Amino acid sequence: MSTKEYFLPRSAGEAVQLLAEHGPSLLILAGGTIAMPLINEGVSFPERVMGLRHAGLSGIGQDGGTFTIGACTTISQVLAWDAIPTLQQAAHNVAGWSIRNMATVGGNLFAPPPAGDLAVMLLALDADVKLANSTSERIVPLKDFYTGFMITALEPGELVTEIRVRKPAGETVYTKFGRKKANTPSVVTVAAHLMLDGDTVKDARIALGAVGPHPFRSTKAESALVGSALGEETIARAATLAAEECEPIADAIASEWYRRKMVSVILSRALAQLLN
Amino acid sequence: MTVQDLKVVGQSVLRRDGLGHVTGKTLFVEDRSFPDMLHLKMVRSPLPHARIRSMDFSAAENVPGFVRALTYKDVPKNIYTILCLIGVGPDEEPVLAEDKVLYVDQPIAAVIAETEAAAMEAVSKVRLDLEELPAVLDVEEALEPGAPILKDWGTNYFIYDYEHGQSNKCRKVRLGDVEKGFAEADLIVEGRYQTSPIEHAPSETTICIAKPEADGRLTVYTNTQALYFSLDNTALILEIPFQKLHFVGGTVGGGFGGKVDVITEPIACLAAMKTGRPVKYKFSREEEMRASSSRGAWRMYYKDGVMRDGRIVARQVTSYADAGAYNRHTPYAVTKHAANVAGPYRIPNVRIDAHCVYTNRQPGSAMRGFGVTPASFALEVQMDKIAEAVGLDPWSIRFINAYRDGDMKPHQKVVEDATLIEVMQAAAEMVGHDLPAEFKKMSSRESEEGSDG
Amino acid sequence: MAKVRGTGIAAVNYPTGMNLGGDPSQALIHATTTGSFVISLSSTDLGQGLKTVIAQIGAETLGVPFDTVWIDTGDTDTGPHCMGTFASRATHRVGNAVVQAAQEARKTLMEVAADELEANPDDLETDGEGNIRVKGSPDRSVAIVNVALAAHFKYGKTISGRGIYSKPKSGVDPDTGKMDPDSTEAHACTVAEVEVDTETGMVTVLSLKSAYEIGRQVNPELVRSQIGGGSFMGMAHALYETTAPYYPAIDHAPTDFSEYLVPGPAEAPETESVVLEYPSSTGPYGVKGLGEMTANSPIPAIVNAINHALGVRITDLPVTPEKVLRALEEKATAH
Amino acid sequence: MASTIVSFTLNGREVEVIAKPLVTLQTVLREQLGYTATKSGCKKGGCGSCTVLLNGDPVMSCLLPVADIAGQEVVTLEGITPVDGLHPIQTTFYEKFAIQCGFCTPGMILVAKALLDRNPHPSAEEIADALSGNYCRCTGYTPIVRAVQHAAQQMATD
Repeated sequence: MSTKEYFLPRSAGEAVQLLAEHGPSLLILAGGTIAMPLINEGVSFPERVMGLRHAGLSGIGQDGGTFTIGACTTISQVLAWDAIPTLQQAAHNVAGWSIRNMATVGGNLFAPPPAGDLAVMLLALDADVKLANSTSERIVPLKDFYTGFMITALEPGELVTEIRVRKPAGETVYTKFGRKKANTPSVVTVAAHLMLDGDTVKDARIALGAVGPHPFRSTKAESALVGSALGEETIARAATLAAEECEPIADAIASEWYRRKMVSVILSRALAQLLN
Repeated sequence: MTVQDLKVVGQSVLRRDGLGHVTGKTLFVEDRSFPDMLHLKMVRSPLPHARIRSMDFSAAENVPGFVRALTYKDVPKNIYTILCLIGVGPDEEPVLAEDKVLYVDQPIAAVIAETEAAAMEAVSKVRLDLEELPAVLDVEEALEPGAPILKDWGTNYFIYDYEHGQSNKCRKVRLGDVEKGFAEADLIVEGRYQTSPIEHAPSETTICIAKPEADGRLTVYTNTQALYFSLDNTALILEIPFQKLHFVGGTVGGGFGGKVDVITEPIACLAAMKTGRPVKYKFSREEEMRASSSRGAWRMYYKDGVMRDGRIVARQVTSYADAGAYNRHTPYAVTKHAANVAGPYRIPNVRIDAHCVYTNRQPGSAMRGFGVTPASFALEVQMDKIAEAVGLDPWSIRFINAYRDGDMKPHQKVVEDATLIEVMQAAAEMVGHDLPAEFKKMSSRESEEGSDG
Repeated sequence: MAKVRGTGIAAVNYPTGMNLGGDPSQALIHATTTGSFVISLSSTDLGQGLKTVIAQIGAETLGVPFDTVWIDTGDTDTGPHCMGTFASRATHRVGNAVVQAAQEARKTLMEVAADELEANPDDLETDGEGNIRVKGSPDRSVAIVNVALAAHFKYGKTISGRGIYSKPKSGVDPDTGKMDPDSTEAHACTVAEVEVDTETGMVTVLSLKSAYEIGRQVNPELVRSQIGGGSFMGMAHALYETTAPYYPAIDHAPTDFSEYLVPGPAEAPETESVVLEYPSSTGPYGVKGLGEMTANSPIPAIVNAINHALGVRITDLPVTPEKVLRALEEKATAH
Repeated sequence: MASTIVSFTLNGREVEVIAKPLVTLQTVLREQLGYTATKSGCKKGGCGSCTVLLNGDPVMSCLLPVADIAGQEVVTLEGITPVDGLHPIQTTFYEKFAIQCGFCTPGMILVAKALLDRNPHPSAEEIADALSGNYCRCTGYTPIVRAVQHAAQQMATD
């Protein structure tokens, strides 16, 4: 192990202090499921590492009408929390059991595609992210948190401390489509939240994963839905627009061509679940 | 001896190693550790085809725990071919790359360090100056004029039969007169089939630990599938007497053919000899997937002459095995393939041309089904195509052509122990497919036309 | 959502061993004075169960209980030469060597027992429970441990045996390919049933039903283990596995299990198999090789089932969902 | 190189180890304490051969800095093996031929134990889902799923 120091801060305050002290070269581990493989494999040789397991950032609480999910809450803890069933479903679709016991909600925001599926559901739920540095905190909508491939709105010295989400007012649906039934990398992940007034879509949030540099909202699909009656034609139009709008990755699991096709098929199927 | 007389054979006695497995007490290679053990990691090529201009170890040498590096200059007989033990030649694969690399992740230099982490860090600091060369990745493109030539002898294919004073560009199998068969056939059915390279993906990656002993010998703990094969090749590469080596193994965390190469032992032994200390060389999962050999990909072209009643009267197969950059076991797999690619069918006229072709990819080698798995895939999909062409169902086309004891196989071996008909009859019964009476009464023991029943 | 089903069959042969370079294996057996027998080898158990089936073959030939036969293998200082575990050869080759070694050891065992029982060796039999008795006179019996002790301390004899299996090396005729590369042929026929989602191209293997013929089963549960694992591997090869997802290009070569796609327990199809036994003339107790063949019939059976379901002819492995969709598009434009 | 002393409970006993920065539980178990039932198959959390139970939950010990688990409870396969005989899950893996090469077996058995501790009567689908992070190349998984089902029955009647 070439790492010279491993810090285990006992509070969020201590964590951001360490971050301020050591700057951006301090590697941050939450669950360790993204960074540890790179260290074990000899891809990354960090001199200083900070582990957040004991920084008091784990657990789910409530702040008025908002649920607060500590950044180091494990995926398994989310799976055991039943306030938002589609979020539970999304948690169940992350990796295998042992990884879910380690990986965290905050860490999942930094997983490069095709991973990072939980965030797709969080985007559809219009979640916010709380960021803290050694002097202040701020809240950023998750949709503005992602700014590029492996780039976020996080400023130097800042740490994600909390994910904030409200109980969905409308209907939600989530589908992670992979080539295996369990523990599968994503071909495309789809999450949607629709406010319906009768058949008419009043508001729509359509989030996609594994088909862009990061999880994102398909504004074109959303526009196609809002104001229209939710029916097969509307769904088909939204699905086509989402497929046009996405920028799928190509990897060992699926090509760009196949992922784009599946955006349309899987989004259509997901939205069709909300018919009637 | 009849089944009734057998007391132990035929009984499902519990596994001898079962208690060790379920308690975790089975000792795999990596479960042994020795004081003073060093770790070896490999500097590998980032490019599929390149000339090596220079290597610079100065930054690597400064990594705490660095012990030493090994290059091809340290390897006594650096160029080898694993099947030299059974007369296959010429030597063509470097243990460590010399002036060029032919595939991504080809080993170039070994780094020995006090810890695995130090070895990995030192590897990351070795600077390579490479000149990228055009790569050839497709087997048929590799055989075209103008393709970059990978082998010193000037071809991108293995030369067969040099031991007979011939230089054949493929393994040939000939039975009867295939052109006459095509001329007589009612129709011709052709097909192109392609398989993909596949990783053995054993749970336990390839590993060995070489340990110098007081008497000057080396004990090598290894998960090779073939102890003597590994021992003999290691001695030849190191140019040391065979009896200097003592190989210990026999317990392997999955092989599937991937541990028949002799890849870790020679360099680990060399490292142990140079340092006088035990040396562990274990593939990471990434090395197991990308650097260790794979099941090679195959491309096969079938051309069959078929009668309207379904009989195949002529079969021509042209196959290209993608050996990747080096021989490993592929020249031998091609021969096994050539003997079996016409399938378990009675076909009077057969022509097989099976090529072993080099490309700039990780070497193919042995894997479960060695040359026959791709053949079985291609020919059984082709059988369905023939069935459709003559308007028969998939069962009928196979029964009509099934080989029986006494038939002649394309490689001129008389068929014995045939039971193709019997397994098809049993499978049909399993799925409730009612076979016509003529197929139900067929037997592999009746080789004369029309004599059954 | 359109789901269609198809059925496909494939029938295959598989050769046992490969002796174009010579393919020998040796075994040594000796009795200890504790009543056990040790079989010394340098062969490798890859998980298929060689250490178990070789002990069974040794016990059978010696006529002694299975749990008195020990396998000492995996050491080139103590075990005689073995080519290795590959080519579906181990049970056949090593088994033959063990039979030969056990026969030699048994001969001395019976001679010493005959001296102890004051009988003719030809009149003796082993009871399979650790004793040697006079045929027809069960009360005239001696424990094998006592025979071993007597051989060592009283008669100065070793109860031991040497065995080798060696099929003459075959060459290949350069012009005709005439050769004799193997020792026998095993066979298999698989019927696969699949369901294909025509919108996603996803294939689900519903069932694999197979008949295998492997000469003689030494251990039926270990045979089932090979069949189960091998047919699953065949399914994985047919639908998922590749180190070059864009072959012949080398882009996106997988580096770990999140990129190298292999199915998991949720993908395991319903698998049923029957095993036929037509003992071979060359194998120990009629054995043929099994290990490799088990992956071979499921692959084309699954591909044929997909082609049957869709009315297309996909001929590239693995049959990914993308290839299914492209084949369907090609079919649609052709019509 | 600031090594620290970390103590935790291993198979019911207190252990204390000198831990280099970021050293994993896997490395400590295998190389410092000699508990080699915990295997090392990929070091990337992808194969499950290094599974241990942390406070009863299965985790990948290759990704877990040992410093993180100070004061917590770790159980390895050695810890569920009775002094005399086998755990019922070990028995069914052995008797139902749910093993081949044996390399994935420790991880499989520990995940099965964690599952049966929570859900004494899992369906085949639930077993498959629980085991989906554990890789086996030999068996095709079906014998393993069946062995877990048999173990569940066995443990219910015992």
